Amino acid sequence: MSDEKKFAGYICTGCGIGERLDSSQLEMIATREGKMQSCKQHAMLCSSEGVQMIRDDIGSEGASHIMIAACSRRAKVEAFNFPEVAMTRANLREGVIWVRPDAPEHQETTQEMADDYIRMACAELRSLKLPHASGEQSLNKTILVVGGGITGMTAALESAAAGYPVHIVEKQGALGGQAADYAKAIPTRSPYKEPRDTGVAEMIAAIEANGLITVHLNSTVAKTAGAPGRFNVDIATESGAVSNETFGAIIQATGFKLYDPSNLPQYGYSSSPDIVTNAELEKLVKAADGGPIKRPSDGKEVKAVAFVQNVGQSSSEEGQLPYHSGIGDLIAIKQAMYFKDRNNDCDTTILFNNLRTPGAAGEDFYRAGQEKMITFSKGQVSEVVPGDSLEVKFQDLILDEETSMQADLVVLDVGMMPNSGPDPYAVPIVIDEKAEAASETPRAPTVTVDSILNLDYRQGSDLPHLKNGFTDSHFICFPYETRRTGIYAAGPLRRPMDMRQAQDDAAGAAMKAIQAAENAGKGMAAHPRAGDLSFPSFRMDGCTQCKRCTVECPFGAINEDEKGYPMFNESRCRRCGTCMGACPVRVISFENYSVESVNQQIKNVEVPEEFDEKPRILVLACENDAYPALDQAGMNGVEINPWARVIPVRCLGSVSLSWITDSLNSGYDGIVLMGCAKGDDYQCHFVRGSAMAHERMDKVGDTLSSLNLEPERVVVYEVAITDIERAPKLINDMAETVEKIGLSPFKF
Amino acid sequence: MAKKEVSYYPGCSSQTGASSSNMMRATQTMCDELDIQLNEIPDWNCCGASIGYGSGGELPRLTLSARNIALSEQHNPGQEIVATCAACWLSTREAKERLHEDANMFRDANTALNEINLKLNNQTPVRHMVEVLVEDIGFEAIKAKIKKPLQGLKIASYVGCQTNRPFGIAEESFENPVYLDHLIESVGADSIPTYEKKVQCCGGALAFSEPEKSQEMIHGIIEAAYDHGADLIATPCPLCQANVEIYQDQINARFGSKFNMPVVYYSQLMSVAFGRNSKDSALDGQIIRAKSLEDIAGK
Amino acid sequence: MTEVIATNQTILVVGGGISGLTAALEAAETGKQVVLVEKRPYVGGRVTQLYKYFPKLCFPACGLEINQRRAKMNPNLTILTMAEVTDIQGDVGNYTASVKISPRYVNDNCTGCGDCARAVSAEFDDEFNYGLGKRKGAYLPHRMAHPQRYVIDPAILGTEEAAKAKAACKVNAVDLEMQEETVSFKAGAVVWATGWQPYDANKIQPYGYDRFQNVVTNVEFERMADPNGPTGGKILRPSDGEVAKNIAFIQCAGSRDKNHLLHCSRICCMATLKQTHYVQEALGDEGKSTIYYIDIRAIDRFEDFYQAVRENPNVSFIKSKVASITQNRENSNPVLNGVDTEGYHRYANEHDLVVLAVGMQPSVDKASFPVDIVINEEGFIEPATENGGIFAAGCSSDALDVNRAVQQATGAALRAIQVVNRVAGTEG
Amino acid sequence: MSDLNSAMTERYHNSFLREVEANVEEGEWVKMCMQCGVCAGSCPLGNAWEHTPQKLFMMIRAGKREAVLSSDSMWMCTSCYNCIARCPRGLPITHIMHGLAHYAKRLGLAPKNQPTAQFSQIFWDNLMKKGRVNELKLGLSVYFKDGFGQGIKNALANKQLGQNMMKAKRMNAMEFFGGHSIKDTSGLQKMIKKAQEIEDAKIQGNS
Repeated sequence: MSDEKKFAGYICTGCGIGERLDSSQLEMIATREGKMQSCKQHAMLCSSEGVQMIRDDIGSEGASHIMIAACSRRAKVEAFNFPEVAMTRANLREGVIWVRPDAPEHQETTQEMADDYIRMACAELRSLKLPHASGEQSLNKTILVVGGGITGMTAALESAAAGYPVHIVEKQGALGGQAADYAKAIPTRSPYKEPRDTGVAEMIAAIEANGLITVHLNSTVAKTAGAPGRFNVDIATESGAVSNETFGAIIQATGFKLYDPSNLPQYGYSSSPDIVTNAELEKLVKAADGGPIKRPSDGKEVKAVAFVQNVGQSSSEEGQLPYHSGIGDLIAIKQAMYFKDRNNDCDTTILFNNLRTPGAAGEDFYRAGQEKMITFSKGQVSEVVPGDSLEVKFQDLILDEETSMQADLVVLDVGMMPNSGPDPYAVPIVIDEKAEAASETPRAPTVTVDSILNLDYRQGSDLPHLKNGFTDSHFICFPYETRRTGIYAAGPLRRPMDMRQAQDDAAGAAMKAIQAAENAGKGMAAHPRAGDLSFPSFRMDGCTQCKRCTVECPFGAINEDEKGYPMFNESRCRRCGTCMGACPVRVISFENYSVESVNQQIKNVEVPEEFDEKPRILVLACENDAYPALDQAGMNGVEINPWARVIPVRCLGSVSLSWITDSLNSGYDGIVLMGCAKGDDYQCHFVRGSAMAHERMDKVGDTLSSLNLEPERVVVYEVAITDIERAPKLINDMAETVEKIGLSPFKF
Repeated sequence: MAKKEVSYYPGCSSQTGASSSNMMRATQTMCDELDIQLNEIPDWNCCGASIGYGSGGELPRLTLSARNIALSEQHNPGQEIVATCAACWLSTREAKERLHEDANMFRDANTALNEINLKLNNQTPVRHMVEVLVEDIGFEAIKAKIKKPLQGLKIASYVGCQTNRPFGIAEESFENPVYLDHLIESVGADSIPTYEKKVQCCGGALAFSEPEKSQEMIHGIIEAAYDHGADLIATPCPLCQANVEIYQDQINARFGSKFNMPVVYYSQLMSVAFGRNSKDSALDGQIIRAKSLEDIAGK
Repeated sequence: MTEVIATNQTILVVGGGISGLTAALEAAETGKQVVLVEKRPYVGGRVTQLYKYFPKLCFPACGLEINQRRAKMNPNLTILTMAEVTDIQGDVGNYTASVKISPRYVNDNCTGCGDCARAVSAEFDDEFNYGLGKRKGAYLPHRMAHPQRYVIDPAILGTEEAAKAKAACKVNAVDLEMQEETVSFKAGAVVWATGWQPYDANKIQPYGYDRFQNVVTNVEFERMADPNGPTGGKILRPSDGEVAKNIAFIQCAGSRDKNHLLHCSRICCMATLKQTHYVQEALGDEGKSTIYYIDIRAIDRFEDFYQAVRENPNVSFIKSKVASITQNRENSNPVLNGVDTEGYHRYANEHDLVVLAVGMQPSVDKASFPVDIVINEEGFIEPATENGGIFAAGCSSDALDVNRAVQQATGAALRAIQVVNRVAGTEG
Repeated sequence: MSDLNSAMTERYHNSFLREVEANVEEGEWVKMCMQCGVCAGSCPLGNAWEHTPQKLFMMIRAGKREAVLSSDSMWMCTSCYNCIARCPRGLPITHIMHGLAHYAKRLGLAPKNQPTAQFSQIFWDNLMKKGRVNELKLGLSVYFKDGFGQGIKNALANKQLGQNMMKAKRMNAMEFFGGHSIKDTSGLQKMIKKAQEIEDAKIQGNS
């Protein structure tokens, strides 16, 4: 294909478009105003003949840029799939005829809508290039696993089983992590009745025997630089030696720590050696080596043991965990079985509040525990009194009385806390405009724990936390989407979990890591714009080193060089365009999405003169949620005001303020921005995009007042994909507002 | 239809002059019509009912039933044991299952039976008469026999407890069994599908020892039948029948109600519908006369 | 005739719910060839019928949009809808699957314009809304259905109605001659993701779901709470259409019960806690929720969600498995009978509406798996090496919430990739 | 039996639970209760129970031997089997209640003058005599269980009932003299005696 651009337009007249609209007029607009070198109509463009017609034009006529005026860009995607050319779509079906009443008095305005969408699609097309990967990417398929516990070992074995080389970096002198100290594990295979072997020894042996796996013991990650496909990692050993390795992707499996019950005096943890945590009991049992379990104080065989559940967990009190490890009751059942299996006469009592034994495995194991005569009591423990025989005082919630029992040993169920490293956003990163000079070095958030990954990133050294230190994804549907592309968390640092879950989780994280490495090698974006080859570039000569892009990038993808210029990292980038929206001097753009490509659409809308009394409302709608909501409104026949012109944007975060000022300057009467929910329960697919847009738009008031315009003319909304009635209403509300306050004075 | 022979366990209250002797009579009539031959288990004994537990331990009670099963196996070989009394059926079937599951119990029971030179094989199915009707005979066959449909009668089906739980009839719901409604409809009467006291307990044996508590429950059973416009209550269970019927005077005195609700057996409904007279249908055994049934029987 | 191009390096994904879709997409986005087989006419499975997700109270449609876009864009993924795997033969790295494809009577000419639906007047219970509403005999199963292709209900076949649908279609998409067909193709590995179904509430006889109109299930409640659902998001009593204000939630309706499902379904506690938010959202302080439970099993990290609900004065908790429901004849109010076991308080509580938190039952009956596979007592697929190249994803493996199902499905995708990579290694 | 009566139980330890397992009908099920309370809510005489079945199970696990065995709660069981039908764990609750009642009575811990306990004794004695229950004598024994005076009162109060039954031929005054009987009464008594001996030996052996 030659580099020559050839523009071809196609207008579908099916689905009622031909009946409702003057398609010859549309064709004329496409060729005359839109500068399409050719424009064809088809009665059913998505049919195989229609698609073949386009294909032929691409193949034999050399069409390089095509404009399809038909249904929504969300419809018939598989039919209109021409990856070899640049393409835009004018939404005449869902966006025009389905949201307008089919009546003669509406004909004129409906046609005007369609006319404008043709103009916009043509204008956008003229400013697009077919995206190509930058060429900076490289394919390194080696996976780095940080942490050599159950999760890390599983991640390594699973990756290697798929044929990928792996390095494990483990801080301790041996693999195995916490589970290495366990006597047994909760059963993972039906019938879920007996504790099982932890499998740690077998896993270590499998790793040692696996030629694809390299293990670094007594080692930590001293520095991580680069991006997926080319992570450059310094591995430091205890001795001080540092080796440097390159990796395609990283899995962080650094596990958990246990809550320290010393702060809760009622449990007497510090006052008796016979009051132990569940983890300490494992060691005690392991030390017994199959023999009777003896209590620490005097080595007497334990004849009665009480398990105090839910210690310092699921609590709203200061210094305790607001969440729950979820598996403490299963652990207690397993541990009670240690005693019962050795000596059935040993009395084992579990004092719980809500017995958490979920799933098939959980409930089976609970019954198995009962069968072994473990006593379960819904009891609220108030105090453990130390002594030769320990007294556990509690409220029996079923018998509704204060009571107590005696035990030789008391086991406290303490919660799991993620070992996740410092949160980069523990202190929000802000740009202090006035102290710009002073902020040459990025402000590190206050860290109270040692970094684990030591990322050489603009936005902090480790994976961002979600809540309570967990690095879990915020997305229900996309549990692995961390905010650091190519770095995936697995195991209890994401959320509390048992070994079976951790192993499944490790496999999932390995899947994502492998995928990230593979796609980085091809220059393709990761989720949610998977496969996107477009990539932000910036014009250095225009850059003012303001650092907005490096700070606002939700994925920490952009570093800064010594002079404060942004350094984009293609394979860390998720292509949301938040940097583009952040840039005050408009130097950042994508080949297929730019300040210009949207600006051209805005400019090519025909803004009628004031006396026509036909206002124009610009709607910038997030393509992920708001735009589909408007599409569905069309399917439902919900009306949208004919003054509105909707432009889908990748994320509200990509909205450039210049689009707002330019459209106001060119006589638009109102602007509606629609993005996803922000805040703690954000639904923005790019995490911070919508929030950034809201913040930026807070300042748009200044622009409006400098133009002497009413502030109501620009509104920003959080719109969900389900807002099928509401989204059109918000647009229609703006039409009413404009009617109330009058047309913009900036009409020509 | 070939004649069906069963090993019949009538139970104490079915004996002449006993509280459900009327059921016995109607059952006999019904079985005559349906060609079911009832071969009584010779020298059967009391099952212990659901009150024997206080003094009789588990093994003695199981042994009581074991004796009946063993006698049946000896004298009526190859025939299923069929009972008409809920407690008899339940005790016998429970004993059979318990002795089947627990080898030690089975051994001990046989040791006791050995005292009288009996031996339990425990291979005999223990069934309720309504199972025979529903599963073996079938509603269609019953319908085919109807000579005098009980048209216009609205009948509350009161299944009670032990015919229903824990074994149930034809794997029906414990909460809302419908076989009795189907039987009522099969004889041409109207059932009350929403009758909510269908499986309410009448107090059982505690009607004797805890009359106040039991009569409160019975009151609810009858009241709901009235609320639904029932002409009659029909039941498969002798103790239910007795408890719901015979205390109505006392209940009226206690609750100020004016109940006078006939309570009959399914077998009585069927006997009348099959064209048999009041006497064969044991309608003279009612304490509260079932006038509407007598009228049909007398036609 | 449907043609499926597949080899021993192809991954077959059975079931197109959130787990199957995820496994298919993750593998396809890693460059693997994937065939996804889905029984319904659309992908997305049961999450499409949920109003919101816990704990974020965000909309499942939002993630569905992204996943569907991923599916539309990915050339490595073939989706067969209205299709069921009837047989799998062979061994790891070399399976042959037989797939039965039911006729949709609409071919891929369909533009989703809706002319056929407008032409047809026959209505049927809308399965998408669990029969709470009606749909036409020619229908798009739901607004975001992917593929965006209408379906002709076989019930109108051979009637005037079918002829009307065909006549209305301007693009020749209605094909009433379409026949059921069976295709078979190769696969190196299989991801089994047939998910779950709500436990049949009719079987929980003491709760009278089959007898009392104002007893509904939690999945039905999702549709009732959805503003785009059959009641427009109003929580209405089925008996009289009045707004239900005093709502009871019964936990473990069918779960943790040897008479029904032996297992704990894990998600129902969180689902109910979420649904109390629906009540609060719809009715404010006028809406009261009462949760009857055995143990509240809020899922680990989400315990704070539970605590927040506990602090809502409009929500109360009673530790009790409700014994039975009776009905007040006067007003059709369900009356819940039972004992609060914390301290022994007997109750007979009248509510406007009862929501049964029915449990998750594996979709495929233990006996009817088309392939020999290790299944546990509860009907879930065990993580067994004997399963060869067949890997369970999501709720086929255990009762899981969406988040965990997706997590587990992602891992299952890798295990399938391991197999096809080994095949590729030997086949070159 | 005295050793059983004075058995030491420690709270929340297994001693009493083990005793129940060994000596009470279906007692091995007690440990399987998960305290859902469905039995408690299903009992038709629920109001009359001081301790519901599920609570009794918890009390057994908590070692409250005296409180459990001297309770009159299990004597309220009407044998309706609702609890068994609904128990999600499949506990044979009705039988456990019968078993507990019987065990308490055997140990002499059952509450004195508990009407159902008395009735149960009368019933058993009645059936043991002839192998079949004599309803007339059973009724009279119940009326006269608290002495002659109270018996006359009870009989008068139920006079109408009795007359009704006689009229319907569902009660027969002749039953007072002899009445229905099995043929082999002595055999039956011998058999039951043997069964009792076996059971006594088992319980004695457990203590």
